[in-house]
Amino acid sequence: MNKFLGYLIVLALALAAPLVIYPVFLMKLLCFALFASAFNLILGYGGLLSFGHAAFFGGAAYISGHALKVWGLPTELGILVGALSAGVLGLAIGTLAIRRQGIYFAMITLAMAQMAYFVFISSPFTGGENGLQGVPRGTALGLIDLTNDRAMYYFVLAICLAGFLLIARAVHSPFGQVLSAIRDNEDRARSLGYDIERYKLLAFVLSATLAGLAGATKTVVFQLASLTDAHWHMSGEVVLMTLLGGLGTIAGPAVGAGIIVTLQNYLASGPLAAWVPVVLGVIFVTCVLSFRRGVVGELREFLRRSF
Amino acid sequence: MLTDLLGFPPQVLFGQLLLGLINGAFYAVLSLGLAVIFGLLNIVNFAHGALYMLGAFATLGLTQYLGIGYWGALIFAPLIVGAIGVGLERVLLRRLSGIDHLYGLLLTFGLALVIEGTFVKLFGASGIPYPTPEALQGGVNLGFMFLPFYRGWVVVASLAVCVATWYLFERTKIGAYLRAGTENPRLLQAFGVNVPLLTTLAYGYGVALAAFAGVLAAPITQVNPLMGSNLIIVVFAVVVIGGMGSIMGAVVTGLSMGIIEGLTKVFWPEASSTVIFVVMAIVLVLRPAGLFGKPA
Amino acid sequence: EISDGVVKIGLLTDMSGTYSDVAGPGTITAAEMAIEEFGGTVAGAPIELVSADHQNKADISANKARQWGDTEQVDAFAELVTTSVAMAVFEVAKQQNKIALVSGAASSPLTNDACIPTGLHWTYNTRALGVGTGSAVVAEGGDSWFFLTADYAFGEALQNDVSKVVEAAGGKVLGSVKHPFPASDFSSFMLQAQASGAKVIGLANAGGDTINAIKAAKEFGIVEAGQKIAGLLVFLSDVHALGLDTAQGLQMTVSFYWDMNDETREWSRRFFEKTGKMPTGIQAGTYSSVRHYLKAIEATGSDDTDTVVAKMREMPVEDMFAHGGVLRTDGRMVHDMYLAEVKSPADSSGPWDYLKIVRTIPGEEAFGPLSESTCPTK
Amino acid sequence: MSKSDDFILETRGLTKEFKGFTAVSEVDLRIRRHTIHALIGPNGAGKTTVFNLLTKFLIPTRGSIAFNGRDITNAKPAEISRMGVVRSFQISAVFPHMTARENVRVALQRKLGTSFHFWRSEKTLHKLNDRADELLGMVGLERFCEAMVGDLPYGRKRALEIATTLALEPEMMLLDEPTQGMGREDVELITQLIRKVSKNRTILMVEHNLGVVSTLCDQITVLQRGAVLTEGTYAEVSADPRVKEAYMGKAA
Amino acid sequence: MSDVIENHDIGGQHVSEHIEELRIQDLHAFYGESHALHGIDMKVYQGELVTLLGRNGSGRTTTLRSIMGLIGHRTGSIMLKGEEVIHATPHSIAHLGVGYCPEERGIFSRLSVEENLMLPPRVADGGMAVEELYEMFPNLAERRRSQGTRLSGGEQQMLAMARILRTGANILLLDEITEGLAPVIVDKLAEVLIELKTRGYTVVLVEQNFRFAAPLADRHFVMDHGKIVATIKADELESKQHIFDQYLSV
Ligand SMILES: Nc1ncnc2c1ncn2[C@@H]1O[C@H](COP(=O)(O)OP(=O)(O)OP(=O)(O)O)[C@@H](O)[C@H]1O
Ligand SMILES: Nc1ncnc2c1ncn2[C@@H]1O[C@H](COP(=O)(O)OP(=O)(O)OP(=O)(O)O)[C@@H](O)[C@H]1O
Ligand SMILES: [Mg+2]
Ligand SMILES: [Mg+2]
Repeated sequence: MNKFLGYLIVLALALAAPLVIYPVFLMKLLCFALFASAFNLILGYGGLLSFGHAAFFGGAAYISGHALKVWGLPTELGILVGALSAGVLGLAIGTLAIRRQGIYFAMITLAMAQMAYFVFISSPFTGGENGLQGVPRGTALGLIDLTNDRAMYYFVLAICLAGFLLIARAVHSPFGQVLSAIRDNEDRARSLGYDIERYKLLAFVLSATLAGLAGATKTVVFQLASLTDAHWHMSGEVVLMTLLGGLGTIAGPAVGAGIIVTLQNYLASGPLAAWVPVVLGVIFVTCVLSFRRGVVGELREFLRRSF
Repeated sequence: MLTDLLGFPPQVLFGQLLLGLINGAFYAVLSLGLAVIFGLLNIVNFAHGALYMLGAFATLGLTQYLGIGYWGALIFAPLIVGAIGVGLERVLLRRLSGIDHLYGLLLTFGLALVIEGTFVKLFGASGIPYPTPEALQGGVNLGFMFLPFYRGWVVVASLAVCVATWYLFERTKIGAYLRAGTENPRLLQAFGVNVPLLTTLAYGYGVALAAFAGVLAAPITQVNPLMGSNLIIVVFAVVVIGGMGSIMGAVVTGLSMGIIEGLTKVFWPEASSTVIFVVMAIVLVLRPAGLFGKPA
Repeated sequence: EISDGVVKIGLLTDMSGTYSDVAGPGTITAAEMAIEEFGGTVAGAPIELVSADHQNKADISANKARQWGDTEQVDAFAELVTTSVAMAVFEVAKQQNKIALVSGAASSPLTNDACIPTGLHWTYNTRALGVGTGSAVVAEGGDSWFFLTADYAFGEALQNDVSKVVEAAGGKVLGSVKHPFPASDFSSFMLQAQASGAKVIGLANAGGDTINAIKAAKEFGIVEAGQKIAGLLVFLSDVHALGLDTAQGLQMTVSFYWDMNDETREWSRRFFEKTGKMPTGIQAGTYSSVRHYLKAIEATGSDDTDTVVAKMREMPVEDMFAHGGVLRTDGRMVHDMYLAEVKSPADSSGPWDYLKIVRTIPGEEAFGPLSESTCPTK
Repeated sequence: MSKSDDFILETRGLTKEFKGFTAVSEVDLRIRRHTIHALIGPNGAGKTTVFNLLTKFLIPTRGSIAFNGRDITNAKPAEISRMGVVRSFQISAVFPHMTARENVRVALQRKLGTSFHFWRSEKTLHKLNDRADELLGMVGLERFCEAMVGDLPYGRKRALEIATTLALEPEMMLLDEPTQGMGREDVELITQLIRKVSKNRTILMVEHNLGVVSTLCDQITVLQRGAVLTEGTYAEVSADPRVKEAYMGKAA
Repeated sequence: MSDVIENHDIGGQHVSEHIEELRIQDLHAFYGESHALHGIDMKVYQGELVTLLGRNGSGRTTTLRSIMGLIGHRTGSIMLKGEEVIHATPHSIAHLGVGYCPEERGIFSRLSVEENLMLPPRVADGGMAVEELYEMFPNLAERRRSQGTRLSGGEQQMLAMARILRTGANILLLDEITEGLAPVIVDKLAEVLIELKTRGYTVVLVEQNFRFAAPLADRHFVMDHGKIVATIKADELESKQHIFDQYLSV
């Protein structure tokens, strides 16, 4: 009951937020929150550290950007195409990577993502270093004009909420149960008759698709897809967001994304502008040393202990 | 005619192979350091590139402020940076022992941001020149290419360091401790081995190797705060191809990746920064533990 | 008539990356110096400067610019080093109808296919660089070229523009090699350039890449062996980093050099006092663009975009950076460029005394006539 | 089909070589339906290796394996598990970050056929709770249904492992040293449990505890250096001087 | 239990056995927040073989790990050969002459069998020679070049035991060493332990296999819920059978 109330409050805040805070910033935050949550699905619940998620985020950004700008697809369809193609890319990369574990899995995904990056940097349709600019926002359902930031915000909010709900459901589903069993003890899960590669692959593809959804949505918001989205730093950043917020918690990655995006945004124009990397570095070091469970994880632990 | 066949004179090919070997020597020393650190601390040392950069800056500082030239720096810079490494290990990394290596990666990632960011702020991003030591200026014409003496020296010095390290780790008792310590440090300690000290020294050694590469690089590239930030991920791939923690793997792969990269620069230059990852993906699919890694 | 009662300029630059020396914090100082000249107010309203680090990323720039425009009443965006950033901000400026004063980015497409009515390209462009260095080198007999090109839009634009100039002057382009950006080791590319047998090796790159390429050329005895290196985009700070020993003899096209006349010396001395460095062309160009923008506001008493842009076009650009500069309808600010050569250590009197101006390239020659521009809104 | 040759599992010439070392050589194993069959032998005789071959964790160098007359030599681990052959591990195998009930439920869940359904609620699994608790009760873990398994003592984990295995209702169970590391009382518990679950099932076990072997097993195969030394009932085998010398020592 | 222990009480033959090799007082140990040992008191004399008996989870392994310094959080006092080691590091404890054979065997997979055997540094004189050990465990000799974890379960157990016999340690902490071993090997191990006793080694044995432990031990400490609940001398086995029944059966 309490939980339900909590969700209601969060929802109300989300609905009211653009009245107070700059909507484009909020949309960016939402997109990264979705990206980090999608990533958490594979790291936090699947136990697999992917170091190549930028390929899905960036890939979907480019493809939906192209679909909207060149093919002139309606906005919803463009986003969908982007997300699905990220899923397909996830299937391809996942099939190769999923048989490996730990640091090797991380490295294969990184390698594949680097190759994808190479494709992006050298294909003409991405605009290379300049990025794919001027992607039209279009309309939602052919009715609502999305060039209005408020309208765009609610559109993004709806997409991201759907994404979060799907993730939350997947974690607490029959599939989620098997997934956590696999993370705990692969050999045992296999001996119980589970074809663990297929479960991991499904998780990976889901995660890739949702990461793609985030990337595609971001393209529409900023009307731009760039190499930043596909660069390995982005893969690193999403790991950091997830860890900072709290690995394997539902709300954690979103909170982590919120913190990082906010920091980047506000530090860039303050007196600390030139120190952004240093400040982020210091935050990560302290985070790893002193609150490893992440913000949400530590909070939960604190509540657990004090009540 | 070979030229017609290849589309360029064969001298270019030889030249590129030699250059590849020289670059490979850097990869070898850097990945060796990473491999040592991963081997014992189970930490993917993302700060390696930053420490390599510190090695180059130490060289510069030694020369500018203490009047210690290149040859002195070859000894002192690794010692200084190694000492910094020891400090980092004692104060920060130590506290991560026994937890998922993900956190080590993160911590060192953060450290790299801090170190590089600070140096950019202090010294700017375009770098500071460092002269080639007098004794090694000039070069020799090999017929197919002009080989600067300094580059030749880089290969010799790197190989010597690699062989010494390999011997230390694979043929001495310390090596056995290191390998055992990778797996179960607590138990090794219960047998009477001072594992914390071993860990600290191993990290210091790995860092010193990075700094050594930094000294070697200083006269070639600029002494630049960002010189390590893009290298790290390639070196990282080299270690994985060789097999995480394998000393031999790091050295052999380092050299061969240099050569492969050199060849790619002839045939498809734009792909030269990607080719290592292609090799890595292929290797990992065929040999999951890397070329020299032992499967778990 | 000043909207929101304040004139606000948003300066986006690379504060910590590859371009932080050629642009970076120095451009903020330069803009501040322009504002100081007005005593901090224009047309009765205070002038405010906000700045941010765009980290050379198009998305960060677009995001920041959009936010400034939407929520902080910024009237003009300034500096915008690197092409992708300039293009991304153009997109925002077009939508919000704001002015974009580009002094950092170099690609000539900014006033051609990618132009916008309110995007003003100030300092230089790849064509001007090509005309200066390219034609000068060909004139000296360097008639066969091989390019080392950074593998991104700017490198390509630079190579294209220079190739045109070289070919027009009767030279030949023998080939090119695209190198990844950024690259740390150029020895292998140098070897390919050497094998091509071209008389001139053109460096179609910038910043750290150019520095490293020049170093590699020296190391491998390329110049001794008879080939010439042409740095196509070299900044004063690059020369400073390379040292005269390595850089001497290098020809380069610059939009500005501190030691040209009393005016430039006076301004640069003040700049040096604040930053400890002599200004680059980008930094001087930022000063000039901001100053001209403010002058137009002063003249019209309005900060309305269209009014101001019209006024800026109408008035010639007169300051220590440019004399009689003309702002064309495609956004190009046409002014003289200079062909310079790096002094030998013996000729230099000390730090920052690096260049000798060889030739003044008239604006029209450097930037070409308006008729050549492919800007659709010109 | 006559009762006597109703063999559920048969191997022919089963051989496994590791880089020049033959761990299992030419083993012909025939396990009769609805019996408890033990595999014993000195350390390093190849028992675990045979197990791994039967459960497909290793690929045989030579030889064939048939289950219910079907050739399963090249089947995958998950496949044979679905056919009804389930193993336990020598070192306890549980899902430490799940509760005991969830551990068992993971095994029960497979039959629902919804394990790939990521859009369905976990609550659809609650209908399996009764059966899970019943199974936990059978192994004496009724008090630990809600406990996180990682915190359970060793013996309890072994018991849980058996409960999980039973949940699959396997036709055949392969148990590798099920009583290893257990106190006397736990050994007793597990022995009774195995007897209880052996009804309508076939069990193949590796065990060093001769007390357990003698009370439980109908048939015993003794391995030595990878090959079958002898076969028979406990009485027959323990009377064999070669077995005494190689394996049992004073215990027999 | 009285503090004065007569010679016959401790089953040894020499007066030197009055020397306290190990004295534990009020030892508490914690895994994170969970309290595993609740105040252990015990003494072991030189040349003595004692066992720790108890149900699964009663804290026997934890006791050995605490002595070895492997439990992060512990309080109380542990004296080894007259030295306080409650705050000492594991490696300095080992150098007092302590050998530890862990429950999970701890064979290093990246080392060969022989390297595993040679790994622990010598901590005192008088360790067994490698040849002697190979004779004792012929399986190991045969597989000496194999990777450590390629050994069968029982072989790994043999290796874990053999490796500490080489180091010269004369206080042995042995955790379930007969686990997974064929009865013949178990017999052999019993002989080894008897031999070690005659050489004056001090042994603390954690064992499930009571049949194995009973004839070897001088005293038995019965543990339950992280405490020592009874101490039984070898000659009291029958008279105190009820204690075993109470704490070791269901
Ligand atoms: N992967 C492997 N590579 C090389 N040798 C192996 C491998 N696995 C097992 N062996 C060897 O094969 C032999 C048989 O091992 P196995 O584990 O089957 O023995 P076991 O009968 O189960 O013994 P225990 O009772 O000690 O568990 C042993 O000598 C072992 O060292
Ligand atoms: N690593 C650990 N983390 C948390 N609790 C632990 C850990 N190891 C043991 N425990 C707990 O400490 C208590 C004592 O365990 P210990 O391993 O010492 O028992 P034991 O008598 O050796 O039993 P066993 O026969 O299972 O080895 C048990 O309740 C156990 O669950
Ligand atoms: Mg076995
Ligand atoms: Mg125990």
